[in-house]
Amino acid sequence: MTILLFGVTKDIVGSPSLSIPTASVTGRSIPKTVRELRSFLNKSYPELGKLSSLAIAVNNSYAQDDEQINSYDEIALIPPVSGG
Amino acid sequence: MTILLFGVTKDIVGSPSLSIPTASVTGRSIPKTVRELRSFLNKSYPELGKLSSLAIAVNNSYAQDDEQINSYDEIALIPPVSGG
Amino acid sequence: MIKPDRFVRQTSLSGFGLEKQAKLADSKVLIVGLGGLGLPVGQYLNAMGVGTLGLVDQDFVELHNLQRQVLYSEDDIGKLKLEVTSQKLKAQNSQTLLKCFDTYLTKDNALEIVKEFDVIVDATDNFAARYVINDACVILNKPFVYGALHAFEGQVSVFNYEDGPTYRCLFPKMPSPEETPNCATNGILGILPGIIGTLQALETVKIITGVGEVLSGKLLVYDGLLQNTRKVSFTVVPENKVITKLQTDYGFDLCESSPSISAKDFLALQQRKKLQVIDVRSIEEFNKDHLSGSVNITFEELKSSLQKINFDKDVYLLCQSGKRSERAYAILISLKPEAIVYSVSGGLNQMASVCP
Amino acid sequence: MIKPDRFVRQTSLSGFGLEKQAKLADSKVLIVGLGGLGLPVGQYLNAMGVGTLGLVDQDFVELHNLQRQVLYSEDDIGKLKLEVTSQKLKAQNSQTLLKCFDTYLTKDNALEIVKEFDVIVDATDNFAARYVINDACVILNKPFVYGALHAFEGQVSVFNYEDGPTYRCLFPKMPSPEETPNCATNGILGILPGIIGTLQALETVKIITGVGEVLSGKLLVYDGLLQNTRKVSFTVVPENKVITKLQTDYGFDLCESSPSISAKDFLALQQRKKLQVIDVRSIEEFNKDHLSGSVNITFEELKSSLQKINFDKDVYLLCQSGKRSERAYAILISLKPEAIVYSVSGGLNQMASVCP
Repeated sequence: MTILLFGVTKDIVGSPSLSIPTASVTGRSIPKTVRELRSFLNKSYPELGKLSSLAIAVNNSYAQDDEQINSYDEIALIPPVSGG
Repeated sequence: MTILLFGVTKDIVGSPSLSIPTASVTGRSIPKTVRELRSFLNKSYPELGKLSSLAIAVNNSYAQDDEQINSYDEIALIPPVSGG
Repeated sequence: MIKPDRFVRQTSLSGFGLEKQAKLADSKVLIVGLGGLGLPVGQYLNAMGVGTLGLVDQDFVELHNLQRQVLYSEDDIGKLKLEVTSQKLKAQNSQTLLKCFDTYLTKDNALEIVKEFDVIVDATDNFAARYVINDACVILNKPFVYGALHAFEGQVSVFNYEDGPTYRCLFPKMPSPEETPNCATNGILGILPGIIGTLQALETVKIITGVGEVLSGKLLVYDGLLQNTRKVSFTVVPENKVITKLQTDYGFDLCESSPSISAKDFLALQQRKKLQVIDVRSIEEFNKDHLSGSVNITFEELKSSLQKINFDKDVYLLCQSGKRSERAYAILISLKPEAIVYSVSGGLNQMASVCP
Repeated sequence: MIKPDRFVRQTSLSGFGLEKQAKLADSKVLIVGLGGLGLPVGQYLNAMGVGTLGLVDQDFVELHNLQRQVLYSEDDIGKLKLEVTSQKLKAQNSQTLLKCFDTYLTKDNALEIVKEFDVIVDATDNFAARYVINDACVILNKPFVYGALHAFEGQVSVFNYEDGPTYRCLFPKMPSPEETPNCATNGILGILPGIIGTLQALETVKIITGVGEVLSGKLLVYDGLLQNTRKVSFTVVPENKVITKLQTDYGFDLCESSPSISAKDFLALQQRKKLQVIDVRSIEEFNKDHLSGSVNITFEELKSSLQKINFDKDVYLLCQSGKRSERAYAILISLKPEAIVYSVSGGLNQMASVCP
């Protein structure tokens, strides 16, 4: 599962995208909803967890936390940006 | 088959897109290649035939005349534009 | 009376014409912020024939603005952005009615200012202002055109357009200053505000004239490095369409304003160590009353008196209300970019209220 | 020496920094055309710190330019675009080396001008110039940044970048003047060149600095009405990468130039009917030699002598070389937008060669 990163999330992760394993080779649970994805990301990158408004888009639609996700979806993390 | 129109082709046809029948209900032949599409368009809109450089994009790639097309393809007519 | 020839390229444009041109002439657009985003918005809307343009900013032009704020020249450094912009827009199109607001948009003045306009353009550089604009627009039922930047990226959308979603439907809570770097610590490629600002101007024209499809319910995310554009759709969260009053506090994180120190912090600091305080008021004002230990270099003689200032030490600039000292800041920092300079905000007036 | 503070927003930008800033300072960019596209390109590249900017244009500012050519003010009407632009860019950034070419880019001068620069920006408004630029860039092995407009749409690409395809790989043959309307008959929404021009400036910066991915082999097609961007990929047609010399003829269809009449056509017309001919040269020049039946109103007294001209009839403006008459055209048409005015191109000099 590839996640595209925008704004400060790109700076936090240090790359424009992020791969998440889709099969549990490590025994860790695989995110199956947006909520689980958020929790997965917060564990891997605690700085992401601090963002009070972080929109997650699934296939170019704003996704609610209980929306299901799978490996075919295109996922993007979109935080607000403030520069002008 | 829907064809997206840009630049002067939009002005010639008078609309931003154009539908071409994909089944021969009228007995007329259906364009199966870019070349046949050009000839189909030139018959319907002689002004299009006068354009000396008209790029045809199939699924966002520039298409050569012998490229096959089918009803699932996204087709766009892109002429050069000159304004500045 | 619009001279027919001036807008001929628009009035002869099929799908635009005299009818849409007249709508532009009748419209009132407020541009909040005269920085990287606000300047292209202002230049193009003014050129295209928007009848009334409101301009809100209280900042001064600084050297490091010039890398992306293309309306400003080197000669404008130290001048009020509002003055420079209104003067240049006037020269560009004398028919536009310009309404100047020499202030930042805050919770205290937002409703009063916003209510006069049909469309608001958010060209600010900080979250506090963006949430104030959102809330004021929701209260007053005005559409606003959002644009914002981060490094090589930008975002554009039209919020609160008719029944469409708002900024809070996308980003419900205002980020704290700690969680997101502000523009002073993070860079911006100079061309980015030009790209995003011109897209904002186009959306403004579409709202006014009804041509095309307004970018409502869609966030355009632009990545300049790859020249990629994506549109993320989002919907109304009903509670965000119901705002009846502004919050009592939106925080404060103006990026482009000078490093200023509050009168209170300044006084506290002064008790602990001897500060280099430069009072930029006139000699008469200084003689009447001044802070003990402060040195008088009037604003006018500042540029030619640099040798009187010790730039190895921090410099604290002081005046009566904080305005001249802010302007003096812009001048000093342009001439001595490595110097550490503060402007005491609110000046002696504020100090009097802090320290009775 | 670059002042460190000036570009701090770029030098502090992760992924840009001092290294890329130095590349900008070392680069030489040629901007062909100072109209809707060329002005934002020039303003932003100048702001961002491109070291050398070449400017090519021979046109004068006219009232109807102001709707989209935002660097120009009402006071600039009738002035040479090249003069106004170079003066304003100088004020904006005194460190840029400006190289001015008071000409249109043609087959006769293109190779000579283009060869001095690293990147060429095609900001012209006609096919002839675009094909000249393409061919000159292929011959000299220079990348060029293409931008072009039609109503609410625009196109951007980088041609001839390293081994990438050229303009002719996409559009092999130059359209004839009849098949495609030119910009004088078709409109342009004023903001469109701002959007496309800023995208061109970004691509120029990417070529120079190597940041991001250059838009080579891809045509960006922008639809402002729907805020849609599509990228069409295309590949090299090998024969188009091999051009050894310019064509002998590229036609001529400058959109932004004044309605001018060739000396030959003018003489032919004059034989058939009595024309109102205004000679805008000085009294001395006029007294020495003039066309029978022509009236002398010097360029300097034109504005205050409108009552001497019958605007119910067509007006033919004449001077020695065609330059003052073109400038006079710009002034007249601004003051009397409904008038029918022609400038006799090449002036009396040209007439002498036509009519021995």
